Amino acid sequence: MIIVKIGGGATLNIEGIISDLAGVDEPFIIVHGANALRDQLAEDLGRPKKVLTSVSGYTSVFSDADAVDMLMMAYSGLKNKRLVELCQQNGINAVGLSGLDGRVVQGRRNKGIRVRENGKLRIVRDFSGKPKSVNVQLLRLLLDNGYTPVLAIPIIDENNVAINSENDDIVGVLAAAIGADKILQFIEAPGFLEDKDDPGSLVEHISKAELALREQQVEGRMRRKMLALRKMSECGASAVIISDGRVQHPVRDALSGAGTKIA
Amino acid sequence: MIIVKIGGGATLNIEGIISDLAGVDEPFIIVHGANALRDQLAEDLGRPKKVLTSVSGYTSVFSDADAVDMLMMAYSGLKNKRLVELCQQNGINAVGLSGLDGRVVQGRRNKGIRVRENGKLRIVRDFSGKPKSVNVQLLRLLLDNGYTPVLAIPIIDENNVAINSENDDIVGVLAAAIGADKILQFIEAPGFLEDKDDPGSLVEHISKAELALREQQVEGRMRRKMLALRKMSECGASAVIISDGRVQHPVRDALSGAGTKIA
Amino acid sequence: MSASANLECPICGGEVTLGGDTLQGELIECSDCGTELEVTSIKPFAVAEAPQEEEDWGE
Amino acid sequence: MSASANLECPICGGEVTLGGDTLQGELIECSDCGTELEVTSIKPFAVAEAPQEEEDWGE
Repeated sequence: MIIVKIGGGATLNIEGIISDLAGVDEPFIIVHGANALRDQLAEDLGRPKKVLTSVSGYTSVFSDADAVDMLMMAYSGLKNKRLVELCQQNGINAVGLSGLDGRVVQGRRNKGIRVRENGKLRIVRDFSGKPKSVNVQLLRLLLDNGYTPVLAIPIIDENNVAINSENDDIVGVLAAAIGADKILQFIEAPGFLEDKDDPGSLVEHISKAELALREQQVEGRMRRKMLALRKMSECGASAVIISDGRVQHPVRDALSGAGTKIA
Repeated sequence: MIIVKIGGGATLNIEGIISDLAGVDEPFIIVHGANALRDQLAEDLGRPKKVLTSVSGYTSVFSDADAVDMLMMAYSGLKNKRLVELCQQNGINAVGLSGLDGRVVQGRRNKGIRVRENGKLRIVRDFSGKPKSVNVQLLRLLLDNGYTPVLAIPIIDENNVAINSENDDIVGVLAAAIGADKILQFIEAPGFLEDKDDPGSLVEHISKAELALREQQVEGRMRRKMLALRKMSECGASAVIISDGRVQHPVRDALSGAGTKIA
Repeated sequence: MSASANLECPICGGEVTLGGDTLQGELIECSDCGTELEVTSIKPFAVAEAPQEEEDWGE
Repeated sequence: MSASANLECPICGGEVTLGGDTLQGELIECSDCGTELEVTSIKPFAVAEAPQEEEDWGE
C-alpha cells in the first residue's frame, strides 16, 4: 500500500503523477494539498489568510470559520474534484473524500495557540487540530471494491466539527493505521536539499536521527515540516520518499530511487 | 428508500431537515443544490454567472470551465461538506460525493444550445449535460455499511469530463435506478401554488397529466422545473412530495401529508 | 475582421460563402440543398452538418 | 475600555485584578499561588486555569 502525498504547489505536474499512478499495481491512497489555490481564492475574495506565530516560534494559519469555508471550497471542493476528474480520465476510479466524509479522518481540536500581541500573552482558539485516527474500514471498503480514495482536509474533531489540520500529520496517522509500506511525497524541489537554493545539493538518504538534528536548525513553517516528516517516518512505513513533483514522470522516478529517502 | 432533495435557497431550514432525517428509519439519499451560495461566490469573485436563452425559450446557465470550477467550490465543496458536518452532528454518518466520485452519476454532454445573438443563430457548446445512469453498486455499498450518500453536481460525462446538470433530472434518474418509493423536494414555498404570490393557493394533489398541462402555461426556468418534476414523477417513485423547507420540521411535516403530492 | 471565404457544402458539394463576421458555432443554410450547417471553426473556416436532435439545454 | 475588576483565583481563592484593557484569552499569573490563568471571557470577566499541555499549533 502506497500513500501518495501531492503538495498544493502550483508548479507540480499533476497530470504526470496521475498518469504514472495509473500504471502502478499496488493499491494506493492519495492525500493532496491546495495551498496555492486557497491563497489565490482568499486573495480574490479579499479574505486573506491569517497567520499566527506562537511564542515558541511555530507559525500556523489561524483557522476561523471563514478559513474553514475556504478549505472546503479550495481543498475538498475544486482541487479534490479536478483531481478525481483527472483520475477518471486515466482509468483510476477515484472517490474524493474530506476527513468529514464517513468520519474518514478524526482528530482532536487544538486547545489553543499561545501568542504574544503588543506585549500581552494570549491563548487563541480556532478550528484547527491534530489527526488522531482514521476510518480504515471505509478506506478498505472502497479499495477492495476498486475505488481509489483521494483525501483532503478539513478533518472531523471530537465534537463532529470541521477543523483544519496539517496534511503531513494526516499522512503519518493514515500510513500507520492502514499499514502503508511506502509514502511518496511530491514537492516543488528535487528532494531534500542541503542548501535550498542549490538544486545540486540533494541529500539522497537521511536517517531519522539526522532528521531530528536538522529540525533544530530551522524555524517556523520549515521546522514544522521537518517535525511532521520525522513523525511520518516513525509511523512504521518502510520508506518515506520526498521527490520532485514537477518532472515528467514523478512517480516512476520516485519508485526507481529519485529524490530523498528517509529510512 | 427516500430521495431527499434540498434546494439551494438561502432561507431553507437545513438544520430542521437534517435533525428530522436523523429520526427517519428508512434509508435515504440526499441530493442538494447550492445556487444561492454559488451566485454569491460568483459575485464576490467578480465572475458572474452567464445565462443563455435558447431559441425555444428555455433559459439555462452557460457552463464554461470557470463555471464548473465554481460548482466544485460551492456545490461539491462548501455546501456539501457543511451538510456532511451537520449530518455527523446529528448522528447521520454522511459521505459527500459529487457525480465524479466513483462515477456515481454519469451523463451525456449536451450537443449544444441554439441561441440567437444580434440576429445570428448559433450553437453554443458548454460543459453541461443530462444525467443518464447512476452507480447503484457504490450507493448500495455505502448504504449497506451504514453510510448516507450526500450527492451534488458536477456529474461525469461520456468522456470523463466534469459537467453541470440539473438536480431535478439527477433525482429522477437516481430514484428510478435505485428504486426509491418516495421523493421529498424541499423548496422555499409551502408547495406548488396556484398563484405563486398567494401562499394560500397551495395545490395539495396534482396528477401527472395535469402537470403536463400546467407546463405549457409557463416559460423559461419555471417551465424546465415543471418538465423535470413530471419526469421525476414518471420514474416509478410512488410519490413525489414538494413541501416547505423553511418550517421547523420540514421532513416530519412532508411525511405526514404537508405540501403538494404528485402521483 | 478576416476575409470572407467560399467552402464546399459537406452534404451536396454546393458552394457556401462565409462572411468575415461569421461566428464560431454559427448556423447557416446551404443555399443549394438547404441543409443546416454549423461553422465548427473560423480559423481556418470549417463547416459540418449541424446536430439535428431536439432542443438541448442544461441547468 | 470597560472598568477593571477583582476576581477570585479559582485555584487558591486569592484576589486577581483584571485591567480594563484585558483581552479575551489573555494569560495572567495569580500573584498569590502563581497559577497561570486564562481570561475565558471579558463580558462579564471570568478566569479559569490555563490548559497546561505542550505547545499546540495547526497547519
